[in-house]
Amino acid sequence: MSTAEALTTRWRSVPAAPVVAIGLVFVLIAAALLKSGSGTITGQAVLTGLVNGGVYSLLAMGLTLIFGVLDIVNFAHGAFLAVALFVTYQFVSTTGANPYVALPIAIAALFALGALAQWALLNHTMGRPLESQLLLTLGLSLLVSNLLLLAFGGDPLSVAVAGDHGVNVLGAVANQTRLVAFGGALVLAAGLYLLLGRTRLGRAIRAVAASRQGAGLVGIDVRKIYVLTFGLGTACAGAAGMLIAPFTTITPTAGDQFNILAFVVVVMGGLGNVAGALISGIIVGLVEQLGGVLLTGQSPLFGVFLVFILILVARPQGLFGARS
Amino acid sequence: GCGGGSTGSGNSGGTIKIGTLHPLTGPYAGDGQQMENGVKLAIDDINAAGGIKALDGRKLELAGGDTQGKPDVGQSEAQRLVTEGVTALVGTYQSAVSANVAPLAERNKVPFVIDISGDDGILSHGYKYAFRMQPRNTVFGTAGAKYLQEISKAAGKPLPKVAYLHESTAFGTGVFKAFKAEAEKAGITVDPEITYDAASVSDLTTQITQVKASGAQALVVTGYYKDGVLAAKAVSTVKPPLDAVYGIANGAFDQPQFPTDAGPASAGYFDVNYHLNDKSPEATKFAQAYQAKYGQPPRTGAALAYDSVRVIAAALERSKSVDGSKLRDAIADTDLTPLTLNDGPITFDDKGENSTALPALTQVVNAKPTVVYPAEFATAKVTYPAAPGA
Amino acid sequence: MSVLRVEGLSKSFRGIAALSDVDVEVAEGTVLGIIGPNGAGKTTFFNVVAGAFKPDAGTVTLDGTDITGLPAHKVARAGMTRTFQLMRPFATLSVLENVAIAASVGGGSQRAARRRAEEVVASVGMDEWADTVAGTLHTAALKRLELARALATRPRVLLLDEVLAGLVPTERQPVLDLLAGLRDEQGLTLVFVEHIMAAVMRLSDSVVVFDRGRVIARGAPADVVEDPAVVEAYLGTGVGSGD
Amino acid sequence: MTDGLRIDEASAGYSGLQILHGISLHVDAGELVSIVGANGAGKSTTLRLISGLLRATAGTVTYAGERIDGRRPHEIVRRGVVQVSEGRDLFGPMSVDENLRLGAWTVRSGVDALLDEVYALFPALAERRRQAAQTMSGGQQQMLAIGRALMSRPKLLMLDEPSTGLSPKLTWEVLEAVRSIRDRGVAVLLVEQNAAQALGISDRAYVLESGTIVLDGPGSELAEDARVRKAYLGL
Amino acid sequence: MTAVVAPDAGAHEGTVTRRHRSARGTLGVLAAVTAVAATMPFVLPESQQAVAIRVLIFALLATGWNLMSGYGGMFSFGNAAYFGVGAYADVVLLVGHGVSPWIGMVVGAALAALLAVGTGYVAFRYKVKGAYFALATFAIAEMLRLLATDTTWVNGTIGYHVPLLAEESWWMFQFEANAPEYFWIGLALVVVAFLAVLFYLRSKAGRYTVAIRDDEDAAAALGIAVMRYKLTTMALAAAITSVAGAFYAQYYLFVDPDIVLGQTQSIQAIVPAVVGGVGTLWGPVIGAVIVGPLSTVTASLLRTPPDALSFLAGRSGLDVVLYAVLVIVIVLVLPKGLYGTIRQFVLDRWRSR
Ligand SMILES: Nc1ncnc2c1ncn2[C@@H]1O[C@H](COP(=O)(O)OP(=O)(O)OP(=O)(O)O)[C@@H](O)[C@H]1O
Ligand SMILES: Nc1ncnc2c1ncn2[C@@H]1O[C@H](COP(=O)(O)OP(=O)(O)OP(=O)(O)O)[C@@H](O)[C@H]1O
Ligand SMILES: [Mg+2]
Ligand SMILES: [Mg+2]
Repeated sequence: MSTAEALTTRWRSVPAAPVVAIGLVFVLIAAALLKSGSGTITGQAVLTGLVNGGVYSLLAMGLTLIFGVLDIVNFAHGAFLAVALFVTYQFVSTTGANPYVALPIAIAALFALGALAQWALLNHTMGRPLESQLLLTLGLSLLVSNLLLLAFGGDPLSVAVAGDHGVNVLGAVANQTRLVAFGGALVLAAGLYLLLGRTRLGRAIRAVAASRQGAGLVGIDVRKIYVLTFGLGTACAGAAGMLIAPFTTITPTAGDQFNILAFVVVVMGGLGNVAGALISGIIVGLVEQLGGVLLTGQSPLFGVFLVFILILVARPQGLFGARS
Repeated sequence: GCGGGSTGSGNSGGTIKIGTLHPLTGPYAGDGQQMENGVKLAIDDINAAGGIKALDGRKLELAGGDTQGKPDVGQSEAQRLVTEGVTALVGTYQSAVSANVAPLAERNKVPFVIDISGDDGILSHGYKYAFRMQPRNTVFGTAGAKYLQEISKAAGKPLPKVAYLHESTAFGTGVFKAFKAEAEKAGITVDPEITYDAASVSDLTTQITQVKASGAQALVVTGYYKDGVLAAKAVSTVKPPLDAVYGIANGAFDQPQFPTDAGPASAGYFDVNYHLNDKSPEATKFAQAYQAKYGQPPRTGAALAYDSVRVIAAALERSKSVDGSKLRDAIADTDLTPLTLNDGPITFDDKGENSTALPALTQVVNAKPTVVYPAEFATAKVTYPAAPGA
Repeated sequence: MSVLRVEGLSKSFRGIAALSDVDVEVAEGTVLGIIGPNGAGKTTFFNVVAGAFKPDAGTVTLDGTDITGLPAHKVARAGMTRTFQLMRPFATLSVLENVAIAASVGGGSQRAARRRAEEVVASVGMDEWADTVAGTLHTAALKRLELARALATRPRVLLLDEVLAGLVPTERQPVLDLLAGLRDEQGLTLVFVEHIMAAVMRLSDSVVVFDRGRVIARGAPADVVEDPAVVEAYLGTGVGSGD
Repeated sequence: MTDGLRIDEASAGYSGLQILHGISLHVDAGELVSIVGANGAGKSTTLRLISGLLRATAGTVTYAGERIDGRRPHEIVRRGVVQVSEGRDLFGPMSVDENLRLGAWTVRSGVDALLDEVYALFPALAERRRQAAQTMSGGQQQMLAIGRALMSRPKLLMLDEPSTGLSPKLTWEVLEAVRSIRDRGVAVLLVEQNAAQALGISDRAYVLESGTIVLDGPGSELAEDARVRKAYLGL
Repeated sequence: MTAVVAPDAGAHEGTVTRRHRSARGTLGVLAAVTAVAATMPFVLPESQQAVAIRVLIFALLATGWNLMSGYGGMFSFGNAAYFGVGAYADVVLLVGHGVSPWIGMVVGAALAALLAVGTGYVAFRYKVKGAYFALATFAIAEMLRLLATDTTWVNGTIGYHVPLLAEESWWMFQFEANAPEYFWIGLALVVVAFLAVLFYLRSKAGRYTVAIRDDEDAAAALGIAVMRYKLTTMALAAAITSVAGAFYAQYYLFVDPDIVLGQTQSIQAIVPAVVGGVGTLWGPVIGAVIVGPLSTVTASLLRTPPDALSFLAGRSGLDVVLYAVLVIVIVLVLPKGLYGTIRQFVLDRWRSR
């Protein structure tokens, strides 16, 4: 008994969870192949899943900084995403330029917005329990999306990229704009990974996450780091918003749909873990698409939540969570 | 706490309040505001024409309520309006909200004219005070199958098989079931049936690939605006060999901005929906007035809301009373030509359904959804087959 | 006869052994002192014996019953209660409430538990803090609270993890007297981990020395402190004892 | 006088509860000063007041002639006043090396040399550069906390009970280290429950009683004072 | 060497003490508040009755959430699951089998408790905690919603209409629209829930619950069966929440998956508790009284704005903006919720005299 138990403990401590998760994806692929009897459909589901998953990770990336590092349950993330959509829309409709030109603008604008929100509001609730910040960001989310409603009205808007066509990838197709967004997710993940791991700011952010008081005692301006981190996290929503604008219907509540999914991705990947967010975003995308093929008549989200709970049971700290 | 809340202040002179319940905030705010505008326009027009003549020219007054798209908010707003003495209610856009308001109207004996809400179930409980202007979901499904069979046959390319893609709630499922029953009668196989969750969907490429793999000649789509656009984009990416993409009660394919949002590939898209009767001078006048006042073209929802107020006003003329039960009886006898497509003047059956409401078939022609069928209402010819993107 | 018997106990974290093959026995009504360098595995020993962690190997026998791997609350109910090195009060509750909760665990009415709590609080000299919210106490009071809570469960064996750490010398004395009283008057069996050698020398009937998860010496206190291995690993050649 | 730390008539406390009642003390450059007192006397509160973790409700704290009360912790650290707190406040998941480098947050040059100095002072840390701080034993964590504080080249180092939970051997080593730190010209404000040992190495000391300073004087003199011996040394 | 004051060891000053409030005092206040509240149907204008009912539903929801998350430390973001189970049990039994809603309420409470125990057991068994637990509860609620959506024997997305009766009936829990009975029943349910929480907290199980919240390991080390009491607490909280669901169904007469199992209910369980004060008995009730009318107040304020603000009239979205601003201000100004902050303030005053 003792050896068996020792074995399981050791097995659980090896990064086996990602392996299991990837195994699960393969099982799903096999099942989808059997169910649909079509390689084309399954191939398309995998590609779409990957690409959509990229979008989810894109959104989760900023959230994992804010939620995972600052411990703020930011319900306004989706609303910030909508702001980025409208910034892009406004830019394109006034200049007529290619939407991708708006990328730096969206990033800068959202960084400013996030930093402002942290500085003016959230910094005053530092150290308060989870739920009061949750309520604050909930209020912020309502505020932002209804200000957008006042400014732009409730009608759906869109931003088109000229000549956006399907690209053939091994028999499956995906739109260029979606592939660009997927690429953006990879770049952003790499960027954040390097930022957190290699830069002075990154070290300060991790230090603040590990011990706020300790960070103050080595001379880090904790509030400034909060403002910068929240700004950065929101800037990620800015990048995400611009990148998904070409294939999204733009409304003041467009971001809400992604909010919860982004939280699921963050928790699944382990709080504050950028790489975890990337991988679990992709897992969520794949489960959603393959689940759609497998469970006809059931919402694919059911499968996503089921997988989420299974992962939590197997690894209560998320797939890549390091905290004990 | 007694029934008949409207009898109190109503009869004794002053304005007659019309309560509206629309989603003015939240995800459906765009449509909700259009419908609210439709109500305002109707009230203005009626007041300008001298108010309710049978009641000494008393004027109508709007008492607005915002449902925020939430059923419980809708109901408590309705409760508030009723106790503030509204004579009738108009609303609500979403079926779940209407389903919440209908029993309240019933218990308070306040007539409730549903401008938009398609779910069959709302009026299946024997309510006496609820009436519906738009064709209900099963009517859409049935008409949709009929039209599709007729136009494909007329074009000499009868359909053996169609694929059906619909959102998974009661709306999509209801329309689908009615369509399938009718289509199978006409010898059309409906396969595969593919569903999606409209609230969370962000891409329909896989689903359209399933359609392509199935070899169906046409694709029928029932859903909301956002997912309708997603479907169109997926069709243009996957390029399934289809004779037609055919919406039924689709929230997107008949909308003026749909061709812009979906791009040139949207050309030729069909939709079976309620629609302004473009051949009626009244409807044209309405559209111009709306455009002049609100700076954008009206959607059919605005017209249905406009007509709802007209129905109430006309009933007031006949009932000569704001008493709920008398007004209700008068509404039940409505005989009024609507601005939307119809098979005759508005006629409410014993369930309160407008039995003459007629779905139109529109097609995107020159980047504009245009009525193409039935022929007597058409302003353009049906193009069939209409391979998407062609 | 020994009331607590631990045999062949091993526990590792991520493949690194924190305890390897540890045997310990404590006779009823005696005090066993456990000493050893920082990181030697003393707290881990308590954690495993008291059910916070499951051992990889080995057995724990309390009063003849095998309690190996029982969850913490069952160990406590079997008659062995532990305190924590880093104090863990129920921070939002008052001292009396903290103790009353412990006193009510074995059963009986809440009224009775409260009465017992008052007695215990008095017996550890905390009357004046009875209504103080535990989260605002200072170190000395917290240490006493840990002790009071453990005592309130009426244990037969008490596991104490550094109850004297952080106390000024004058505060240590009364606590030591209290502990000696528990043994001498109530016949309690105590196992305590402590770095303050004066206390270990004074209170222990026997001493076990841990180093890197193993027992490197055991015996009477006076003999153990003479052991060169203990001096080398633990006491050092400097001033040594705490005061 | 003006180049050291000075507290004048300062009061402070927690949420409506006053702990310090108008205390005054000073630590001059290069001095090793101890604060002794019973548990709960307010020793940690005093250090928290200086390091900016707590605000004064009355009185002033000055350092190098400049008011520092009301400033936030990082601003005080930047002036060279650094605290090793009772709870240590290490960056748990980060490695020893990272913890130490973060200690040098305010120092932009010569970090590697500083690091070598700290590793030389605490060889046990040098053996565990890559280990996560939270997996280290109590004593090693204490060394790390002190080492991290030294990385900022403090002018005034405040230590809150550095020997708590340490083995006798380590206690001795740590107090030795404190003395050598002072010998390198760093002023030290030490709070220690082993009052006898603390007074033994201190230049001067204060006795804190219920939030009030009741005695002060050279360490060796206080160690001989009958009242101190009885009340704090347990002799 | 200067001796300022002679050392005087042993004097302890400045400790935070906790007053023991007697249950009798709380009961007295409760009785008074209930008596005043019971007159509401006569005092409030009829148009505000629906708002008063909303306050009661919020109070029930928040009381349940507060027990579990505030006192129990198990942060739930999925109380819609229990709310929905209560609502569904009620309507399925009533519409499908003609069972009295009162019985449905009890059955619903039992089912919700069972659900809580089942999911709680798995979560705690596998040490799912904190944010992870919160999102797990959310996922469970969402899965239930999606299940209900796709399950035909609970009518899928169509949901249930509670059939209207020809006449009022206590047994079938139906009265005329806006009848005061609805308010009184709701009020009675809130009072019962309040008392249930009050007496639970004073019981052994309740004390253990708070201890476990403060420190789970320490509680276990004292012999407290942590799992059992966490589950008991969850079960009671779930039962209270499910009663809110059943009441909702009977008042609004319509139930569908989005309405009763949707995210909104989970959020509505949290907001009043936070606004009023988490982990306090009165907080959720006070919070409900504030939050319940808030959106109506802002909406009517803008419907008939004061002259200075008339340019704002009729712009949709503005009422929600105002509501959002108020929520933000409340959170910023009242760190511990209204009740919690006031209590803290009074205690501080009292302490520093
Ligand atoms: N949860 C854990 N995960 C990983 N390693 C652990 C864990 N708990 C303890 N250890 C390791 O086990 C060893 C023994 O630790 P333990 O806390 O038992 O030491 P100790 O003898 O009580 O030391 P101290 O006197 O400093 O309290 C240490 O090296 C420690 O890093
Ligand atoms: N967060 C807090 N809230 C309320 N009171 C506190 C808080 N922290 C400390 N106290 C109280 O303040 C007083 C002084 O505490 P402080 O930590 O300064 O004492 P100390 O002299 O360092 O003693 P020790 O370190 O031995 O506990 C004590 O009575 C303590 O109970
Ligand atoms: Mg230890
Ligand atoms: Mg201290």
